[in-house]
Amino acid sequence: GPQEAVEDGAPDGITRVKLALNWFPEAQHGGYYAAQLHGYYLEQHVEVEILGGGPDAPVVQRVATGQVEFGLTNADGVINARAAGAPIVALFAPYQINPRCIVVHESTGITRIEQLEDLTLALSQRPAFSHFLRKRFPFRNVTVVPYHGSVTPFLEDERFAMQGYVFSEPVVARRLGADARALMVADTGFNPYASVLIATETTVREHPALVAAVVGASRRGWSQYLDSPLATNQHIHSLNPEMDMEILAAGVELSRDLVLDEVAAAEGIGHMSRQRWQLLVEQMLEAEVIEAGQVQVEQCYSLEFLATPPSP
Amino acid sequence: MTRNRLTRGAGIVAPPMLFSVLVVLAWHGVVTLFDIRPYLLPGPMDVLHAVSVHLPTLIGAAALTAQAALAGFLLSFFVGFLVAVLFSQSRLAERSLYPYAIFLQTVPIVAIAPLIVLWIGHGLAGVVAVSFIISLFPIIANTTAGLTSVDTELLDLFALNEASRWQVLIKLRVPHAVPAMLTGARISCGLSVIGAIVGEFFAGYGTQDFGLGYLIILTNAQTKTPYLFASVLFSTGLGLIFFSAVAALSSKTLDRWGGRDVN
Amino acid sequence: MTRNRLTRGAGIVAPPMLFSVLVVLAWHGVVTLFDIRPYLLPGPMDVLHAVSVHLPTLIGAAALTAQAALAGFLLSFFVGFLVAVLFSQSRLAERSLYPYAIFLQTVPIVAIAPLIVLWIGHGLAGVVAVSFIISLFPIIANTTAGLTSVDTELLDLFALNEASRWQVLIKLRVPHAVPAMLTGARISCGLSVIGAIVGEFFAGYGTQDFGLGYLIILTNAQTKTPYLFASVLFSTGLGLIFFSAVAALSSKTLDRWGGRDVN
Amino acid sequence: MTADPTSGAHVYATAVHKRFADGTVAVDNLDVEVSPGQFVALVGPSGCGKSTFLRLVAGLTGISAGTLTVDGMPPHEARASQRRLAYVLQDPTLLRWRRVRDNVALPLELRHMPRNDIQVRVNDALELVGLQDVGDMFPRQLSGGMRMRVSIARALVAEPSLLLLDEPFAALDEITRQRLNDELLELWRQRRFTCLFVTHSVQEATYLSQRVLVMGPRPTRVTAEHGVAFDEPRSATLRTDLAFVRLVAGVSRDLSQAMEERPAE
Amino acid sequence: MTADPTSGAHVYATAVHKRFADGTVAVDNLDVEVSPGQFVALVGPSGCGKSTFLRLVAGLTGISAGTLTVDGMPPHEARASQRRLAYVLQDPTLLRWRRVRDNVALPLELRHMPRNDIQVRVNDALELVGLQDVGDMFPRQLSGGMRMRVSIARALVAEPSLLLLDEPFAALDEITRQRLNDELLELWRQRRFTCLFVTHSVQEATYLSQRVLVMGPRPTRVTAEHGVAFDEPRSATLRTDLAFVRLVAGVSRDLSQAMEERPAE
Ligand SMILES: Nc1ncnc2c1ncn2[C@@H]1O[C@H](COP(=O)(O)OP(=O)(O)OP(=O)(O)O)[C@@H](O)[C@H]1O
Ligand SMILES: Nc1ncnc2c1ncn2[C@@H]1O[C@H](COP(=O)(O)OP(=O)(O)OP(=O)(O)O)[C@@H](O)[C@H]1O
Ligand SMILES: [Mg+2]
Ligand SMILES: [Mg+2]
Repeated sequence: GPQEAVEDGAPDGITRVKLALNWFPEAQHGGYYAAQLHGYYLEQHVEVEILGGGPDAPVVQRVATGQVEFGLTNADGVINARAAGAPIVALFAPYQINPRCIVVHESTGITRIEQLEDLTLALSQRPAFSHFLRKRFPFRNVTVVPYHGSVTPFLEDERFAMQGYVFSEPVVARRLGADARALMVADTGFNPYASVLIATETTVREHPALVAAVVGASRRGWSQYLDSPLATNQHIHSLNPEMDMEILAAGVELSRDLVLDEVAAAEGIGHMSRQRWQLLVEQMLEAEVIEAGQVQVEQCYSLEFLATPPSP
Repeated sequence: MTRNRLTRGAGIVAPPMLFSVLVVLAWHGVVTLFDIRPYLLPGPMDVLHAVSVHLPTLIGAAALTAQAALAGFLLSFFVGFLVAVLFSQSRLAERSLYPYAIFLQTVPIVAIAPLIVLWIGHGLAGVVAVSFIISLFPIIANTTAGLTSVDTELLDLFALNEASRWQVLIKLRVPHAVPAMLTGARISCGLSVIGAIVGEFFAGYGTQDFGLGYLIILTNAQTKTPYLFASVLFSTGLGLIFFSAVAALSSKTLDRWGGRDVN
Repeated sequence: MTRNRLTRGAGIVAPPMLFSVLVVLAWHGVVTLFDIRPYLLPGPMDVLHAVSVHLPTLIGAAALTAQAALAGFLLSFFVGFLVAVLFSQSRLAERSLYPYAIFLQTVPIVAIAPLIVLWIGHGLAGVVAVSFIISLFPIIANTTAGLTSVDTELLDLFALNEASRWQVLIKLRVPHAVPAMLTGARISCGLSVIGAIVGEFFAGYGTQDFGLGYLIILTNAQTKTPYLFASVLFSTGLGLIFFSAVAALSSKTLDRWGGRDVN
Repeated sequence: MTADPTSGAHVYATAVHKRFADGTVAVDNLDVEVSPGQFVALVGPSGCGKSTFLRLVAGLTGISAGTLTVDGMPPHEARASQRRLAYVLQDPTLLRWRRVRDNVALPLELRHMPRNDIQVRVNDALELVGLQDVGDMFPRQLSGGMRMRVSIARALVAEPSLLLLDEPFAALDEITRQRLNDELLELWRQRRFTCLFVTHSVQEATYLSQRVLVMGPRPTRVTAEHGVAFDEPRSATLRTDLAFVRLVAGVSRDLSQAMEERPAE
Repeated sequence: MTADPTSGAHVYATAVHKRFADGTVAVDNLDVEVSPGQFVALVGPSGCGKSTFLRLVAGLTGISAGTLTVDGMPPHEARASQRRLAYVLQDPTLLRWRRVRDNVALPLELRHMPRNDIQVRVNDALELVGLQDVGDMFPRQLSGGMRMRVSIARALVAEPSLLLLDEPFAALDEITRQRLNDELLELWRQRRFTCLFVTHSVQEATYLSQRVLVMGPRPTRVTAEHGVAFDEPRSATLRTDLAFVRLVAGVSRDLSQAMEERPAE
């Protein structure tokens, strides 16, 4: 209950924690901002300071070293961290469907990732999905080049494809007049949870009430955000003025489908399952991103705090 | 006198200005002629427009970046100077430590970002640290070269007077190295700006504040290319201001070192 | 004689080696003592292990990066030299063009990556271009300083002999600038390595080949920190090799410029 | 006045005034005329402005007022015409990265003379100054006097029509100095270049020149002048000639008087 | 031998040999002893090794064989003891970023003398060499002779017990030179430092010193020696003294002989 959250004993009875984002504030962080903006964290006697990230923000390391109590990363990030020996635990996974996509020109006629051929594909070597795709699919006559955040080369070349987030790159490209089509990576079967809330094993073990409070409030926040995002989007826009309201609105629209799939409808937002973690670990083994024996599936996540559905 | 100085000032400023105008015209011409898309290479008018629309944002961001870059530059100047002094005093220290200086020069910031954040923290301090790391080496290399290239005759003079190592350093090597140090500073001041921007890529400043690094990443991600170029223009502007400051300081100082008969 | 040279060689190499051993021990000590996690700062044994496991990959990547860095360095050396010559010949050119040199120095590569890729293409050429852009400025700054700091007495001597501008350049300014150019090269050779790595972040080499930049991004994203540090170690190794080559060339060349009585 | 490239240059100065950027006036109201092929020696107190005058004649620095021409042209134009100028600066001014031989070769190299010709001439010049054995050394391996001799050799290879020498032999022992005096006179006799020779040795000035100009303290001008009309060719015996000794004494007296006029710094 | 800091240093050299890195042997089998407080002049052909010998005595470079001591110690140790050394190098060797005044002050500054004392001494030294008016100028604003005088002033402020002078007055006019000769003698009479004086003027060597050493061509050694025993204090009239003129002639003869022994380069 809320009383337990006071355990850290700040004089005003409020526990102050930090949450490190994996990117500059945007729609994929909306639920957390909504929880903050609408006072859901404070209701639990927790004050959450949300720290913006950037391209090279070392979120996992900051959480692992205790600089921040909570952070956001994707499920494959959690597995990478565990493989490296960092005691990171996933607590809450709003995005059931990973927003990753491959953007192609509609004129190519390509509708599935398996069909990618005879083109240039900008793919970052960072995320695990790129390794999975390259292992899994033949990609005949595809030149893989690094991806560096801009859709410019895509606009210039009909035979250019690139990775993206479904609510970012395709939207930007379309706005600039391109016939962008997003092919969901999740459709290939590689579907890590995204924008996952993480903490260390120590935090989970020693401050379960705090964790429960944060997870619960975040869950409420996501639910609220998907229902009426306007206030939160305005807040995000004020923090990240270069993220305009239009893109944020589009982001919420798309996020609804990615967050509220059937499982979430049944089990509540942010639900995780052993099967999906197990599958992901196997896929990452297949992609040779991790090695056998490095990761115990059960240690990657905790369902403990998702047991009770959030109060409405 | 004042009049004269003014006209001379104009004589110095005018031709580069004129050249800039030509460059801008050529740029405009190329963009128009080849019908280059603004998202690829915006024309000068597009960039100007972006500047005018986002002026307060750009100025605020540039101010913050400038602050970090200046701190990084000053830090690298002082630390680099001290390291160079150490190198000039001991070939052993030089041989032993140069590899670590090269390590700092060749390490991709992304690789040591977690360590910087861990030890120095997010926000201004982290950004300054990156700016420092990136702008350190030229100061070390140039100052060391300056400190160790003293004429043997002058060293003899000091030896004759039984000058201590310290005196040789303070009264001979350092003054002799001043021109070389200033050349190092010319290189480092620009690097400190790019260093601050790179630092902002991962360290940021906190919730509300942001510098040019943020603008560059965000405008790039959204392919707001005119705005991106406006941000880059501001970063170059910072570099120019820093450079001009160092150059002005140089020409003032160097009068003493190699002033010439103006006839 | 040979014997003597050998022992002297040992005397030069041994102390820095010893110091490195100390550094490695201290590193090991710190990591062990404070129980620093390998994903944050791997200990030397972790890194060594990563090196041994991934040695062929690391060597292949380093070879590719070295190739790009070398090309970038040579290009920046020649272009920087030409630009510096232009600057030394005309204050007007210097004043008009320096801002553009500073632009190249302060522009974040991410901002111009699309242009580089468009004009130069992906693959080696693009990587070389980035390495070139990043390592250009120190050559310009140092060479210009060297070319313009000639003693007035020597300039008088050439004027007396009615030397042409070209002769003053070739027979006076350039030889006089050699030491300064070498200092610039010392700075640039390290920058060319980091430039190639950054270039690989943006341009890559194609589907199958990869350099250290790729390894660094990959291992960083996957929190394979020991492997990341192994890659960084190789990048520093490249920097050291380049630096040593330039230094060896320097000491050979500079004999002629300021050789000293070895007594 | 048209220039005859085979004979010496004509130097003409009236009311020449030189003021440096810092306000120091080095030369004031100086009048000197040197006919083509004349050998003129300049003596005067340290710091009076002798070097400055040579620099003006060489066109290395400009006059602040007055008229100064070489062959009827402003000095820098005369230098640029086909008439050749050589100048032994007060300091050796050698290129430290060039061997002695290549330092001496410099003026010829700058004139694009063929390599083989250069080599012959350089060897002759080095022999003239007694340095044939050190052609392959670097300047830093030489003594002060040897460096100065390299500088002299470099001036002589140029075969100038106007030769300016600023205390060229001050760093040499008396015997070498004497020998070089005679070599210089011999060269002058053969080639009849115009020669302006600054020295602190009144004896040397008298021995070498056709006219000795005595210059006063800064701001300098010519305070006395002595014609020197001994038989040519001169030789060492002249030094013990009574007329010579008297003339030297006369010049010395004028020099001391010049120095007393206003105290030199 | 223990050193008395109030009197001059004792210089002792036997079988001294100096070979440079490039193989040049500058000094070979040189024997010289200079008693404390003695004034010894060295003359010899250009490039013979005079400067090299002074550098050895100053401990600026090491001997290759033989024995060389100053007050019984190796030269660099003697320099480091409380005995003071001053050395007027053949070139002025001034710091170009320091004004004349601050260049002269350097040895005293290095000795941590209080500012006010420095100022007084520097002014005196500048006056001695006739440069009181240019104290605030930079070296590049001076003439060659003036620069050399700054260097002399810098040596004299140091109040040395061993003074080495390498052609200090070569760049000066005869009158200034004479005056500085007398000032130097006067200082020496007052302070009785040991003095090694290299010059190309045999007259100057004889006028100033108690002994004149004639050195042979490279590799150099002492080929002749003349005691100079005129009454003290000496003055300008000595120069016309018959005994003096004879002695000068004798030294000159020895010098020419020395040069003929082996041809100087
Ligand atoms: N660049 C300069 N700036 C200011 N003053 C100068 C400059 N060059 C020379 N002077 C001054 O001009 C005067 C004459 O100098 P100059 O070199 O012509 O003397 P000099 O007659 O050659 O003396 P010396 O016999 O000592 O060589 C000196 O007082 C000197 O201080
Ligand atoms: N660093 C050096 N390396 C090689 N040889 C040198 C070096 N310094 C001097 N020498 C040689 O040693 C010889 C003596 O030089 P030193 O300077 O002692 O002559 P000096 O008697 O002072 O002549 P001068 O009267 O011309 O000044 C010369 O032949 C010179 O070439
Ligand atoms: Mg002069
Ligand atoms: Mg000498």
